[in-house]
Amino acid sequence: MSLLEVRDLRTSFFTASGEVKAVDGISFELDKGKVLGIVGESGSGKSVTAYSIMQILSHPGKIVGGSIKLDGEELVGADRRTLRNMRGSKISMIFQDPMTSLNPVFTIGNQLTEAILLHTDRTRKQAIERAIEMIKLVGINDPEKRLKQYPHELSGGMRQRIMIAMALACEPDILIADEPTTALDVTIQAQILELMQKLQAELGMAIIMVTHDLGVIVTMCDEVVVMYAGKACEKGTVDEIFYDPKHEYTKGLLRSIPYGSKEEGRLIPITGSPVDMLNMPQGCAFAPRCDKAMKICLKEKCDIIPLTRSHSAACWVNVKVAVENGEILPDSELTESEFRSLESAGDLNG
Amino acid sequence: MAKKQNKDVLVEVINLKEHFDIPMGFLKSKKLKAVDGISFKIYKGETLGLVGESGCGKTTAGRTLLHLYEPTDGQIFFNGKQVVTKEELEDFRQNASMVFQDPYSSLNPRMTVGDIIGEPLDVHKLYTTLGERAARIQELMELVGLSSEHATRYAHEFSGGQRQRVGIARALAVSPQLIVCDEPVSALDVSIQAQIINMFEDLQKKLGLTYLFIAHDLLVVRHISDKIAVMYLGKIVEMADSEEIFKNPLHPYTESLMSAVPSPDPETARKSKRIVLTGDVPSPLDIPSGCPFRTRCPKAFDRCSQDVPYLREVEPNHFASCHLLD
Amino acid sequence: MADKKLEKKVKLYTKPFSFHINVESFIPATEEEKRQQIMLRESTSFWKDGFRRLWKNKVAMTCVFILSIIILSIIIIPMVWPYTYDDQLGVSQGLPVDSSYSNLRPFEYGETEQELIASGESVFPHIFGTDSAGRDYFIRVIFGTRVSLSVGLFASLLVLIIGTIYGSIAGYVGGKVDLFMMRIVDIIYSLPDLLVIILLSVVFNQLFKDALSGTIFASLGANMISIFIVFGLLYWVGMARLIRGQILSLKEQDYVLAARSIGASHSRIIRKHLLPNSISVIIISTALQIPSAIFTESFLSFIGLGVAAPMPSLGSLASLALSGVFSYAYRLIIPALFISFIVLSLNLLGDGLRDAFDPKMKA
Amino acid sequence: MDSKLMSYVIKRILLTIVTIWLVITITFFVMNMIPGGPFLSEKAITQEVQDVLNAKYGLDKPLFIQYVNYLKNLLQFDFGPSIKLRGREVVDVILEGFKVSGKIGLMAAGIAMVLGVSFGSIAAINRNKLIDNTIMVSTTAFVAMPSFVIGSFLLLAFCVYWQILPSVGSEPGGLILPVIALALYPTAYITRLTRSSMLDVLQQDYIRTANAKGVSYVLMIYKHALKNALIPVITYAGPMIAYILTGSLVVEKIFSVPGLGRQFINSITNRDYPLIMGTTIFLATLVVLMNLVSDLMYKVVDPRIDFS
Repeated sequence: MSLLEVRDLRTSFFTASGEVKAVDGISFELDKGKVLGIVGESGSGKSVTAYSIMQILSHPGKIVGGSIKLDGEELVGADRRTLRNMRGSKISMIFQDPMTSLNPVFTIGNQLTEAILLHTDRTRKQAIERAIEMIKLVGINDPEKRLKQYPHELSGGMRQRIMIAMALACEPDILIADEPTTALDVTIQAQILELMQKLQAELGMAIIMVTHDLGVIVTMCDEVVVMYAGKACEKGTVDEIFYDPKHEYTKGLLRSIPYGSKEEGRLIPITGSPVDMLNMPQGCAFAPRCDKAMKICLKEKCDIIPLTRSHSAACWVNVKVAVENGEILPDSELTESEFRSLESAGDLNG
Repeated sequence: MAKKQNKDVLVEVINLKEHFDIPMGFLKSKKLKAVDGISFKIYKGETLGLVGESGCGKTTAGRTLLHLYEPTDGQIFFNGKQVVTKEELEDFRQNASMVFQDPYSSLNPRMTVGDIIGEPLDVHKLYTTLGERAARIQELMELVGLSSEHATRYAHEFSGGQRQRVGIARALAVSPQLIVCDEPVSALDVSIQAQIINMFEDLQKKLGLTYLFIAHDLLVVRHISDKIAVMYLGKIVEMADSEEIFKNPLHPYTESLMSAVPSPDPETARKSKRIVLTGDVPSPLDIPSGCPFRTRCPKAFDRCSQDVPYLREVEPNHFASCHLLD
Repeated sequence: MADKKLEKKVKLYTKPFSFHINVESFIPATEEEKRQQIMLRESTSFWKDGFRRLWKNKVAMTCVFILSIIILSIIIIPMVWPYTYDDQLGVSQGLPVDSSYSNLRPFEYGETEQELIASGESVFPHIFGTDSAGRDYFIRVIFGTRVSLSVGLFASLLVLIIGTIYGSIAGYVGGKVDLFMMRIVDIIYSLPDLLVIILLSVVFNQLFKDALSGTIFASLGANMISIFIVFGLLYWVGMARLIRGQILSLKEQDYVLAARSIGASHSRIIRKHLLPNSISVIIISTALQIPSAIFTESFLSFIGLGVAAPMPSLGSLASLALSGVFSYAYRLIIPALFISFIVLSLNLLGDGLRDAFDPKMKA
Repeated sequence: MDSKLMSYVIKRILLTIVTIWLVITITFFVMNMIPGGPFLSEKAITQEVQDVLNAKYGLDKPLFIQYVNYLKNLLQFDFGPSIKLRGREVVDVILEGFKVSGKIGLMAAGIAMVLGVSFGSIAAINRNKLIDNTIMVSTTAFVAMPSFVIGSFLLLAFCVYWQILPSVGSEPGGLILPVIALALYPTAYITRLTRSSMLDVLQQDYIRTANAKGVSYVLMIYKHALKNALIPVITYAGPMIAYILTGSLVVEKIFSVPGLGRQFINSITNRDYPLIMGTTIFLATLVVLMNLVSDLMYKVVDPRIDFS
């Protein structure tokens, strides 16, 4: 059993102009000690997925379906107390903007000890000791002095370190990092990424890394979910996604970024504009921008189809290729038992 | 490509300084040395990439170059001439323009796209009839890949990438020789960035444009620039051809800056060794003595806190300012 | 660089266990078909969008309706009404005062009117009765509303003009000029405005009493003039601060920098960029200024520093009614309700305008 | 306290002193524009008496000297004698009235703060629910009613219609209605202010952080949100005092409370100029000082403030 199992999660925002399906049926698992990356462009629903797991969606957002299981325990529809005990102790979260994510009117010490006091039996004194320990752990000097400082007295990088210290103070099983380095400069980003890697190795928690930066994904993650318009269009290991992408969007994305070598010549961009979430196309959301779009792509959404044990993609092109290779017959029907037998087929494990 | 000797210099900046007075409390003020003595040349039809972290003065340098700020010290030569009189400034404005970072705040929300693109034409009276104006706007919109029927729409109806195209069309309206691009793709989604980068490259070829390309994304800068200057706390610490600077970084800051960028290629990422700088960029209000980088430099030694290093030609066409290179 | 080994292993499973595929569906889609999937939303201008939002706002539209009715009434009714606000019924030259006209309750008539009715003639009713001096109370309320509203309107205009000019100069010029100008504003801002108004009204009242007699301003009264002067002197600071803040933040916008980089003149930047983008803030705050001016006028009239008798304003009507409140409560209730309704409608309309045209702006 | 804060405080105090000086100066010179000057009653008196009085009060001296003398006297809390209330010093009249008015004002301000913050938080937490809508509708109504309207309605309801409370302030229980009348508007205003600032705060990233930490809802509201939300409310404390002072003018008139407000209105009607001057300066100073206090409190409560 996976540490975290997300099944067909659906989250919508009910705005004045209509329902926005920010997350529209996404599934993934996270195992102990692994790092899962969720990558996507602005508005793809990657952050909303993260907030949905924590169930800290802001007003008109609501989980409308699906299941989130932590250690087998269902979180969707769980009561307030269960969720509160989960947040900050089993799953912690850090955010994009360390400037605004700390409460400006309380000291660092106050905010650091808060979660410790809430989730453990430590006394105030012990909590302060733990806070000092955490500040040292995230590589900030002078911990006693920091406890008395206010967030605005620290630099951006230090604030993000404090956020990490706060998130890890209760030794959570999972750390969700929502664009943790986007607001920081590259040299500070490198510091934070290195810190996260070091802490992951030491403490062994699983991480969900939400980001738009493919470089960050490569640096940090074992597995990746690529999101587009609220759906997962591809899932797989980092190597599978980066060396053998099976969704046209992923392929386009990888083609369009500069790798920093002069030989690469012209970039090959994805044409068109990001999808308008209020005016979603009928078929595949990426179809209007896709070079290989087929008639079916415009009419019907493709389900996410497993390709190997760890790799799956939601793209009709794969189906077309399979049909052409005779791996699948048009109008063929598979029974459930046939499907299961296929799934256990040995050639997948090799 | 023609040899260096044959190339014309379009922009030459010598020892440019831009200091701001920041009021601190009662009747006191501090000097913010945003740009503190930088010199560079940009050749016609080439791109100079200006990189550095936030607060290093790259944006200020670009704006001062366009005479949006009065320089505190130093000279700016454009086509070999300095801009002094009002007429010269008027003329300069028709030869140099700017593209901005934020495609949202750089377009006036109360103006139609057509009027935004047409504004430089209005200001410099570059048409005689309204029909001429409309035709030019249409031409510009097609040049940046916008449908001309969008001219009557407002900026908020477009996506970020399209808005940035509008911003570029506006910059092109005066048929400039130089365009200062201030982080023009950093606010855009990854899939849109490539569209805009390609467009900059195409336009450069087509119209013979010269760019000062300001950015913090090293991979983008490397892709688009012929030459790169790295800034740290108001000073250029290293400058060379872009391939040269990436293959053979001389300044410890450039080295760590480049290793800090996470590579989007798993193999490269596994192979590369990161140099992680400690500490934060000092405030530009409190620049360290001697070499400004010494507080974070892994190789700093005694001399760095005493002497200020100067940018000098360490290798042919490769400039750096570091005591280690003496 | 593709991993060929992986490629070979690709085997396709379908999650739905049955699978019907028409090979026809794998024909590439045309560009035209792809384009049809994207719809550009309907083009809207800022004003069209704002007015549509306002139109949808039921509360704001109700306020517009109420205010229109009030404005129409105060224009038309005094023209057609048989009584006037200073007409003392029962008082005529050379005859003893007919006290039966004083303090009539609603729809009561004076003695001579009753005689007329008895003789079969129709007499226009006193809907709200009459006041202690025998004046028709309905027309006094209508006229009082007219006075209160006009004071609110003109005072706000005055505030708008002075505040906008001062604020935009300070904001646009910036630097030391701004610093100096805003110090003055700070000082005026921290003066307790009503106290200063009272003080100035007391003095101006004395000063203008003689100067005004015989001019058209006489009927307005020295107090009214003082109120305007005082508004002009004091109330603009709020507006000036707001406009300055707006101009300062607009000045920092990239599109203003863009205009400067093009070489646009100051006047062009102000005309094309700063004004159009601050106009909604100006309109909204003016709309919210009117009720506060009405507030102040009625307050001054209530403590006896407002309009000069016999001219009524809603505040002075309430003030006069206070002494007879135990017998004629409705005379207090009517103007009080009127003023509350007007101020409430204007406030809600201002809120509606803000929601429609500048959702970011907060009170 | 760091030097930036110090220099801000000094700057702010200097500005306050300048403002108070300005109030005094304006008051003095404006009042002297009245024909005959403010220190003499209008009653016809003989020239000799006039001269004697002028000499006695120093009114025969040039205006500037009179001004300097007036300032000197003010520094010793000497506002001169009243010209209508024979034999009484203006200071005494003011202080006597202020005892009553201050009591009412303080009670009203306290009630407004407590109720306003509570109602505002309740409304914000239950946003768009029935309780929020009820609170918003009623506060909108109260904000739209001038103090004299509120006062009049209270008088009509409690004294005329139900006859359960006295209509005169000097009777026992007579201060209940004036306090309510004074507190209603600031209560409504603070409610709205608290609500909007609370809603604003609830959308901030740090609230999300607190939520992600597993902080309970109650703690999130009362620890993380309220302290931030109260910062703008503090800035209203100064204007509120000003409102309550001016509001007391009409409320004291309506309920015949023997306070400073009624005294002030009487002095206007009686043209008791020294009393008008004294009261204006006294009240204005009070308001300006309150503004100073709320301004400084604002800066101290919010650790983010940059004093440059």
